Amino acid sequence: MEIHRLEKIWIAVSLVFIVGLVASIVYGVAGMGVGTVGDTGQQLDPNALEETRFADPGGHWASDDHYVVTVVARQFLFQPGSQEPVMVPANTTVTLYVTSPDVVHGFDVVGTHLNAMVIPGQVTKLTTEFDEPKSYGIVCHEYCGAGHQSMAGQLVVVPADELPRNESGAAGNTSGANATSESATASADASPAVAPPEVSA
Amino acid sequence: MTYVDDFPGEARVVRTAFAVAFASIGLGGALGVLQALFRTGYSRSLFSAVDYYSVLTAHGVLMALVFTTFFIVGLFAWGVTRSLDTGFRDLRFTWGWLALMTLGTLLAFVSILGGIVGFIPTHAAVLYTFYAPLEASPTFYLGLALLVVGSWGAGVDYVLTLRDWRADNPDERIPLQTFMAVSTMLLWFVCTLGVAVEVVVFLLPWSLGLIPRVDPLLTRTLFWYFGHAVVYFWLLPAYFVWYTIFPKLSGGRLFSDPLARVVFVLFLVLSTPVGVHHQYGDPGLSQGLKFVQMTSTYFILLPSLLTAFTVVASMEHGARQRGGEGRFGWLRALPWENPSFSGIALAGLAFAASGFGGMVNAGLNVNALVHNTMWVPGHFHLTVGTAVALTFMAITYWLLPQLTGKRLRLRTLAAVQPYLWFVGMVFMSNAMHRIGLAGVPRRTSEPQYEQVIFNTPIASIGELHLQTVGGAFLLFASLLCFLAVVGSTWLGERGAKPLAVNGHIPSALSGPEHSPRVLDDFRVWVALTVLLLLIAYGPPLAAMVQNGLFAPGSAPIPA
Amino acid sequence: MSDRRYSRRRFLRDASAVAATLGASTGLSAAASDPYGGWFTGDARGAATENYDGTTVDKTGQDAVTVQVGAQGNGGSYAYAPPAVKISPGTEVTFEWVSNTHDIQVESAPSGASWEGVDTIENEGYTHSHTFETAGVYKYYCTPHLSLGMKGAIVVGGSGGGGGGSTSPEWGEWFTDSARGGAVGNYDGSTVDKTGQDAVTVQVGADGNGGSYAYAPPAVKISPGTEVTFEWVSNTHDIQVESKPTGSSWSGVSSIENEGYTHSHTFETSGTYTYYCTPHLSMGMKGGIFVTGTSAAGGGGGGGGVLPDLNWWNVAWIAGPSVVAIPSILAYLLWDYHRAGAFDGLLGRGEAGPPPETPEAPPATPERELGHDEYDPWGTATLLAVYFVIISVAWALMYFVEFLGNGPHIFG
Amino acid sequence: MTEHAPTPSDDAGDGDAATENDVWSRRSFVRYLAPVSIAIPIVVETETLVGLLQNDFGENSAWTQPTGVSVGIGGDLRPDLNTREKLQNAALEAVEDGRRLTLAVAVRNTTDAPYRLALGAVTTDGGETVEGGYTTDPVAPGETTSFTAEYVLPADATPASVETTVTIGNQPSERTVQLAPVPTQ
Repeated sequence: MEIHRLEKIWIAVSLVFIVGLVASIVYGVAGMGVGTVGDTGQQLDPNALEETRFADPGGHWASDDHYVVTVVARQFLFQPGSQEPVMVPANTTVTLYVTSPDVVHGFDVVGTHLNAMVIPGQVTKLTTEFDEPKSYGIVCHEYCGAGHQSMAGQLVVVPADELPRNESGAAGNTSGANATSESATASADASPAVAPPEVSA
Repeated sequence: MTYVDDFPGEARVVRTAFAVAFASIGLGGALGVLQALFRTGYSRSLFSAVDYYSVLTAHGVLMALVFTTFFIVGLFAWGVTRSLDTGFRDLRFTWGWLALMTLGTLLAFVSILGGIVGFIPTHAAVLYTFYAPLEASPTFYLGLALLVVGSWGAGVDYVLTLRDWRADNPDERIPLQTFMAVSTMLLWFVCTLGVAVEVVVFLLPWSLGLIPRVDPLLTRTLFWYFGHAVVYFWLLPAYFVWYTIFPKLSGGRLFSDPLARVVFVLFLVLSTPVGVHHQYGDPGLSQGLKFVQMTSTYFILLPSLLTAFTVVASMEHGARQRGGEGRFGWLRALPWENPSFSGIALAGLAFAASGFGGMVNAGLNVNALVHNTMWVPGHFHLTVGTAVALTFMAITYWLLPQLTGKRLRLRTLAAVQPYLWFVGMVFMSNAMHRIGLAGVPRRTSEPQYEQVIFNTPIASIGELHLQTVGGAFLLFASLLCFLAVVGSTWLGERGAKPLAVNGHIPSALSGPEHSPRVLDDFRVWVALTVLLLLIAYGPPLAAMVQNGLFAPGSAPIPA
Repeated sequence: MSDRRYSRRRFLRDASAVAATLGASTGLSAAASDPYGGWFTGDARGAATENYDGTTVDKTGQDAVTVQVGAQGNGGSYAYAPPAVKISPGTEVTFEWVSNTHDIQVESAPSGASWEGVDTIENEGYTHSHTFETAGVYKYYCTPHLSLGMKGAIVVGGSGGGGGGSTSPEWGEWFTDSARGGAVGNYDGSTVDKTGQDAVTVQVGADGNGGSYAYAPPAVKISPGTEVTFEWVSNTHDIQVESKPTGSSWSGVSSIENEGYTHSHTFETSGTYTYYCTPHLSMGMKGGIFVTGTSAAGGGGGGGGVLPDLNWWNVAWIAGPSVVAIPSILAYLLWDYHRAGAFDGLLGRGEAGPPPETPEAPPATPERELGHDEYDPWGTATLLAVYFVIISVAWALMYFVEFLGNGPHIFG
Repeated sequence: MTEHAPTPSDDAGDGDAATENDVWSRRSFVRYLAPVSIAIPIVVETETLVGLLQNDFGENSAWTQPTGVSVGIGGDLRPDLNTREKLQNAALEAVEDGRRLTLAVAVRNTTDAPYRLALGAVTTDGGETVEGGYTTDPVAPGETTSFTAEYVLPADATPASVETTVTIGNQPSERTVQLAPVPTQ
């Protein structure tokens, strides 16, 4: 089978291009630590969220330099997010845990690259850091039923000292009971890259 | 001799398949324009924001599943019988699977219609990806299952006809068109296993209430096992046209037959173990798995880049045989006034542009820039909406006269139609890409929120909406032209004037005899495909099934 | 034998089929004047409530009333049943949840009422009851399903007092003496209907309430987008806004003005506006403007700010050509059908015959034959080289600048 | 465009003269349509590329603008104008007859005309309107100023929005701005 020499050159150029593409992705993931949603290994029963960390969605300080927010995406609103914005501190590592009790939703913080799916029975974990106070819109970008077009909310980044740190005080925007009932809160998360050894209830 | 005189029975089968295809693109196109008007806010009185999702499901199913599948089985039926120069073994079996496919389509369409009109008791506003736990009526799933099983019948028909032909010609190489048709159908058998298991084992009993729960992540992964390979099931028939007919239309011969076979084998082997690149944003799938499938996704670029070289080289060969000179001067010598030629050339150009969009989508982390935003519809309206659909329309102008024995009518309208489609798609798709970069979500009837602002970098949201609607109008006008030409040709008078087209296809510049014989041995390639699938999909599916086939499960939520 | 004559009947049938596909099933927008000030229509917050058919279930006299939360309606289990109910003061209303993820947010309640609804999302089986004492109109909605029209209203019958002007759903007790400033003399219980007119005038300081201390007409109903002009016809009056729908920008006239002064404002947000004159409030110088129904200037679209800022240049070069293309295609089609004998049946022409063999066109012979060895696709190589450069540059820009260079990322 | 010798292209081979002249001469008509149709995407894509580059490398790029409607501490009260009205701080503290809301705002006049910012009434979650606010005296072009506006809200009310009026030259522009939740001291 003889291939025209111009064709051989083109095959070589194509292979170099493909390897170059894969290399730039590897640089992004390994070099700059910019990845995507992974497998947190936690599965939960979507119909029994009250026994999990999502019983009382909201934000709290997991340690002095790590803020954790749990969000429930349910048919046609984010809790917190729609009725009152998700509050996160600036210049601090923030981890968002999102799940859904009913159907597949999308969780896209418009204007950032936080873009992931929310699937009943799974826990979506997004770790990031916001560098300046600003308010972002949150949009569900996966069709989830009749009210999908109105499912949106807000995420507001505030200076870190705005969010009270004491465990007993009403943390940020924990709606309802203020004592964080998080029994399964992990130990202090050393670095964002290491997934905290969460034990789901 | 014209095809319709050689194989009248087979010609009628192909005509019927094309008729269903053109009916569904006609209806699907009309729904598409209504959606564009609704989404951009120009007219919100046609249907409610909730009905929009049933219209979107109808548009998706009619265009992406019905129009493509029917045209493909028709095109391959013509390709196989023409290149093997023999009819099907038993036309009753052929009419059988075509009837099954049509029944499935009607069942699915009526189920979707039920969501809009009151008197039909079904609902299926679940879009054409029908993710659980949103649940449609059982008739919707049954309809899709029948459509797929019917198309399996078509594959079996081609393979049996090839086996008969090889029994009579043991040492001859498989003719190129049959090689391409059979390898595409083998890919179709392998990839539809995923959606068949999802629908028959999980969703159908689940929507009938026989099983209480299904695991949304498992059904979703099974769908995307099928979801990416189906885009190659749509693309390879377009490559079939580009490789075997387009060189002749440009006045030349195919540059290399062996390379075409290598490309189709690469697609057969690599198409299915890449589906997870649609699930980068999904929880529950490890980043390692996503990275492996991303690498094999990028390697699928290779056969497409090879196709670019071979097809453009064949076009240049034709131009030079028509007297074209110089480094680029030959481009002017090409028959731009022939709609079969111009449609395919413009489709190729659109596909080259959409290739870049595909690279951005396929990146593990850069996908977060565009996932589920309007960028994605912008991308696939260029790939399946133009590269495949415009190729199918263009080749109809060349094929329909041979199938009906009637001369093509309204040839000026036909000559304009591809350009109208191409320009309309450039406007609509460019607007979709730009509005997607600003973060506007797809699959949303009214993307205007009280709490969210979208900052588009160049034009305002209003201008992008206007550009989208302008493009949609041009596309619909072009669709009307196409249906007008096809309709009036079909109703024209047979045999009055000699055809303006010629069915002969010249041999390739470097023929199949130069290529190794193993290329024609499909058993080897299917075995390799199955091996790659076990590596790519074995571990994740096993992990999901570990904690129970249906856990963590969700009950159906009717949509 | 294919039927050559393209009969007129078939042509009409095809045309009507296309028209039917494009036919619009325009939704009925209940523009009839309704007592809840448009609360159940799409003009107020959220979508129109489909399961509200205009009637208010009268349960006055019963001391226990139940309202279902999450009943079937509005495209799923997203409705309060009954949506509108009239009860007498002192009735205990029990809300029963019959499906999941609903709450009750109070949109508006008469001043002095103590009902706060249910602030948390509850599921099937949850109940909430409240005894309604204060008379007036209570409007409430469900946060997650507001956009589907899940809204409700409770009207508590007028209490004994409040002479001179009865409680009406639009104004509540504003014109009665149980509201600030006492009963309004020149309010006879009727609301002057001025919907559909572009300009409406209200006199400030007309005679009434024992002198020139009245707004005339005191209660007027207009469509959204109407401009109301207030004309001072006597001295020392102002306009203080008592209540207005959220999002409205009207701020009245805060300074005392004299005869001849005029103030005009275009009312966009639908709902109830109530205002009074500070010096003459105690005499009952009060007024109300009620904005509802489809706006005079054409049907209101969906969310505001939807229609783009159309400048003619934009419309011309995009929508223009396609609108020209479609009719010209249809005209060409008709002309060619006629030439093809489509209407011969009408004109009595046309003949029949067996389909002869159809010869193909002769294969086109190329100008010159190019074999495999004489042909090197340099043109193709150059085109692909250009393409390669373009996608490489585009990839570098998109990946390293647009993506990595911007905004918070997901740490993987 | 040299008029190409009419070589027998695949489709033009029909000798039937009757149909040839009744349609416009397809070859010349389409020869102009082909270059135009290919030029259009090149123009549109170049404009997109230039726009994206301006957006990335120019100042106040679209990617840095807020996409949430409500304004929090550090946010700009009027992102729709290109002057700067930064909400430096917002605090609620309990006082004897309710809760005092203080809004600290820093203003920079980037226009070339005198500029005034007036904070009007605050609307609480319950819908009541609380009067008060602050009106700056005219700020010369390029100058900055800052002020603190105070409101006394009922005991359990939280602020939902504040009315702002920016007057540039003599052009007032009114807008009600949604406030992100204000932390309580």
